Amino acid sequence: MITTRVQPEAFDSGIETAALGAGRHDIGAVVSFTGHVRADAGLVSLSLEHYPGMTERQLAAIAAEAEARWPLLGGTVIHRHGRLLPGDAIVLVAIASAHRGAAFAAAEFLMDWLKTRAPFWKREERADGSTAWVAPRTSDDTAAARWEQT
Amino acid sequence: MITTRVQPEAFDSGIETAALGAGRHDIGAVVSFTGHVRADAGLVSLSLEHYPGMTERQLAAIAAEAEARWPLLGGTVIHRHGRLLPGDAIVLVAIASAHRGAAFAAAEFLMDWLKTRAPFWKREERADGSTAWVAPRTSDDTAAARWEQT
Amino acid sequence: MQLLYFAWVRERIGTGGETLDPPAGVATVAALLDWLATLSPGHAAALADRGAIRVAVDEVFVGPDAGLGTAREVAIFPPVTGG
Amino acid sequence: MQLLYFAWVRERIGTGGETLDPPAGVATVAALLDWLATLSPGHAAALADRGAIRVAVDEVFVGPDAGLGTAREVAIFPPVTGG
Repeated sequence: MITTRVQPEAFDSGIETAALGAGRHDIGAVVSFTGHVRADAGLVSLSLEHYPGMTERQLAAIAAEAEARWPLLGGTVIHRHGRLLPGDAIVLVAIASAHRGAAFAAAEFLMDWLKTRAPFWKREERADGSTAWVAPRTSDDTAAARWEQT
Repeated sequence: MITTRVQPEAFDSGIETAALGAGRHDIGAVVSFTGHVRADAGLVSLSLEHYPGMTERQLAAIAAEAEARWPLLGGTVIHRHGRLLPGDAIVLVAIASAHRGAAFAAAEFLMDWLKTRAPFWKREERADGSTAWVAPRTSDDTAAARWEQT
Repeated sequence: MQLLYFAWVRERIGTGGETLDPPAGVATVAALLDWLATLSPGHAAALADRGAIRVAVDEVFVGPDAGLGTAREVAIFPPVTGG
Repeated sequence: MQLLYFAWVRERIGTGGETLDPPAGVATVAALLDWLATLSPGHAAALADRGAIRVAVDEVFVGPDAGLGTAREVAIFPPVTGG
């Protein structure tokens, strides 16, 4: 029910999100999250490497987990790879549900798990010509840990 | 910085949301919430009455509160009034920030406060010709209470 | 004083608003509601369940103990259900 | 066994992958990393900080104690940073 895609191509968050609700009268809430490349500290480009095969498998597993946890009525997850420029959209998570609580929670959950469990790696290219692999953020691990079931 | 609008006209969530990030390189996260009319239990239409003047004032106050609580880089809140049909969008909250945590939190906060502090009233028209004013939901009060500062 | 009524309060009173001059002793929101309820059967029906009544004075939500002071506009309505 | 390397692990080893036949005694992920680190200075540099190394066996994340069993594909990489 949640569609997942891994692609180098750009996507249109508005069109993807609107498609979830088209012709439906049971959806009361649509939440979408779009992540963009920020031009922090002289960033020129961001290149995303991924693990073909496992990436698709992990995205499908994360989506299935969200569907098991919340009563959802549709969803789309798109994650780009390749070279992106400041302002470009990297990732979309759009979720439809009858009520807003489930839609917000599932969208946040998917983003937190994408950040910590999907095999993507970001390399920054800076204005001085240097490149550096992005280090994982502790705050992402903390955010993901919220969803651990005890 | 957060624009608020109260209007009878339809809006396009995708266009409104995309406008927040256009030409910006400092925005890393855009969260949008769109609320739609659900056709529960034979609902034919939903009419929203509001308190002109106070509605605009309350929306501006709620938006200012969100800006004070989180580091936001833009936002749009649109709430419709008048007669709406199943599937129609009622409300949009779109928020831009550097990071996803602030964007998700501010969007949820704005929706919770809109539900409990903006002077709108919904009347349902049903297939049997009857009409009924929608009763407030306890869950909305509970959600709004999350944000009370102690 | 300008009174405004919304949703089923408006329907039960039968008008969206009226201009009234409350007696001098009516100094709080609760006292105003008590006085309004005496004006007609419609007013009485609209205001019978005080737990379901909310009030804004000059576009600001207030509780029943709030003073009316120099209020120009008092709006009376059920709990809000927007969003 | 098909080895895959990503991000700076790939860069330090100097290839995105290689087919290797570990010795019979190499039965766990930790033992595999120990053995790989002996293959070249690049392998040693890539695997020096084991706390910064993550492993997937046949596309499933595993810890250092995981057995290799009949693994066909082992991927070695830094902590992920997508999203």
